[in-house]
Amino acid sequence: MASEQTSAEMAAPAAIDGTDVESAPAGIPDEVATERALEAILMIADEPQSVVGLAAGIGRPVADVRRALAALVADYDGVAGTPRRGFELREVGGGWRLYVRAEFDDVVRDVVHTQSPAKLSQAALETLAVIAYKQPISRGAIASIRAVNVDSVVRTLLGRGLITEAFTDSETGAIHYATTDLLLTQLGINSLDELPKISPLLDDGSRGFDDV
Amino acid sequence: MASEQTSAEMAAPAAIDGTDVESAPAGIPDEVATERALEAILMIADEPQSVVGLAAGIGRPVADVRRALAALVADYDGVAGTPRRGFELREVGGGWRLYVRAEFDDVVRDVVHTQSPAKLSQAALETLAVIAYKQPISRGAIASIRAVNVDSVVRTLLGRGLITEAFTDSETGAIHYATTDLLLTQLGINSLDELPKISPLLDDGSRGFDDV
Amino acid sequence: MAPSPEADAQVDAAVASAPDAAPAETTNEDAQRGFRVHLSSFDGPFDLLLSLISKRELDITEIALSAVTDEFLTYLRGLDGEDELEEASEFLVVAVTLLDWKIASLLPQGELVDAEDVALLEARDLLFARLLQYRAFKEASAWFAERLAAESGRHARSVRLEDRFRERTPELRWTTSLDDFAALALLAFTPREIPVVGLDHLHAPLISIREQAAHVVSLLRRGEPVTFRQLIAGADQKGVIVARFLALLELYRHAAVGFEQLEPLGELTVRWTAENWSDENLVNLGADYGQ
Repeated sequence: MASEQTSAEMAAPAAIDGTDVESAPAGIPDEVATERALEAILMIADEPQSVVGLAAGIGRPVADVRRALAALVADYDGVAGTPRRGFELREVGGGWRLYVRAEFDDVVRDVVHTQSPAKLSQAALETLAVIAYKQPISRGAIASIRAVNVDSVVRTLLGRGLITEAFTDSETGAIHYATTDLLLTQLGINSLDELPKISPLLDDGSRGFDDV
Repeated sequence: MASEQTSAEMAAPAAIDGTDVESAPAGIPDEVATERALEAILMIADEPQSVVGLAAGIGRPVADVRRALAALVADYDGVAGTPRRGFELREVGGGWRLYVRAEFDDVVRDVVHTQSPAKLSQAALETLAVIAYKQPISRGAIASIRAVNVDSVVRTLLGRGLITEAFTDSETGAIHYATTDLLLTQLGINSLDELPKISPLLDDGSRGFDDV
Repeated sequence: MAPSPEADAQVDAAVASAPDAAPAETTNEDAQRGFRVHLSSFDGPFDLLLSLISKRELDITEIALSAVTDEFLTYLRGLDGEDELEEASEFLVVAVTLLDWKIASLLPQGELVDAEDVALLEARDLLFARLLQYRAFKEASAWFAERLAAESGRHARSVRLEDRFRERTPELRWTTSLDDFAALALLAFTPREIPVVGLDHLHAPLISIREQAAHVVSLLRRGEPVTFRQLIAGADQKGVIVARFLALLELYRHAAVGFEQLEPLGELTVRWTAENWSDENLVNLGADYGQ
């Protein structure tokens, strides 16, 4: 299905190239056309767009898409003499997405009324940290690290879509939890690798605590 | 809300109007700053924005906003050597909004087609259930029940025709949503009275969570 | 994986910076807002106490938790509202961890009465590692809080699909039955979070502090002093012990009980001291904990 779509769309950018060339005397290189097509898709995107998904969408090689995205970031950031736009392109939560540039967040806040959910409690934050660093992890294992019952907090995090049930241990029946891309998005990072490094601390101490 | 900010900033443009050149010590004329702020707002605006609304939002005179909008249209259209963007700024129904440029419609359609899931997500279903049982209900009220931001999910449900905007509270301006006949059809019932009775809040929430 | 030297170094660095110049992160609340402990074996900020314990420069067995608790309750009275809840939450989590540690380190477990017992030392090492871990995650959680707060102010483009694209959305496949739909509604309406900030991790939801307090009160009101050991006799879950401990703290806050411990680690005796106690007081007890 993806291949069919790709071949179908391979024609489109070519056609666009043609029209662009007509209107632009100097001729527009393919890579610029790629940037423009990416811009169009990002305009309707509701969530972060993966490079692979974008490449399939416009029928271009992944490497081209990566280059074009980098060029767009630089373009919007105004690093090469272009205006520094009121918006920016960010890689967050496993994909690319247009954001209002941070310095305009205040201006924008008065115009749109987004409903932000209540802040997470300290308990929820700490539990989230445990899951983020130790995933996949069972509720019993979280509880033994936190030294308290975490059922209701885990439910909160599930309800917020920040964690998900990764798998169920076939022997113990314990559900193991992992974090979601939504968490990455809400943290403003692109992958778990961007979490601060505290890993050396975390590999011991769980020994000997029953994974209830 | 915006009035305080507006009056505070209204002073600045008056002084600036004739003195664009002088007032750009950092090399950025205020006009350009207006364009950037408008860009930021337009980037996240769902509905076409009136010139007056935009002017109030960024605290600039209407005339400045008009000029800046015209400059942005030209900028995105690439008439003055700038790239012709994959999006465009159009005035539709008395307001300004960013749209995908027509020549990219095909690419975008295909992406929309491949990316839109045919089934509703769990989050969308739960939100729909909340609306079904509590209608008419505002987005804020849904968000507080679901403890998550529901803006995007509500948009999906609207787009699917499963809910509709019932009315707007004249005091708070909050839109209240209700379900449509399409939902009744999907559920195979004739009226909302046939929804199974649930007793909200009777459940202590521990059901289904007592494993591990 | 065993704790590496590198890990220790990192902990020490984190811990050592805590008492005075913690850079605006986790540890500052104790150190800067200043709950201080005054004991015969230690005098200084609570966080430093924890630091020393984790660095094993101070023996947990030297610390009378009840004395620390007394001081903390006194300290709390000087705070108001939100600060009080925050600090109480913080303190209780740590207190429960320490208590847990003490129980495992001190109480005879079967035949392991000898403190020199190798197995017991191992258990202490594990608990030690656990306290470190707890602190590490607590520090990480501050980063999470900061990032989440910063990002919640950001605005991503997320707008209604233009009509001309909407027609290309695949037709909806509806697979939810009427009963499933009602079940989803029930799930959605089920409260996910006990609406008390930050205290829901202090109890197992299935154990009510109020119920445990009622049990404790009924034992104490007979008039005879009762030891904590007696109070938790028959408790088959750790959660019950913790709930009774918390209930005692609450009762102490209501000036309904007094404590007596003749020597460090000695028997903790609880005495009923309320002058005019009505069972109505019990109704509100533990309300802070959502129970």
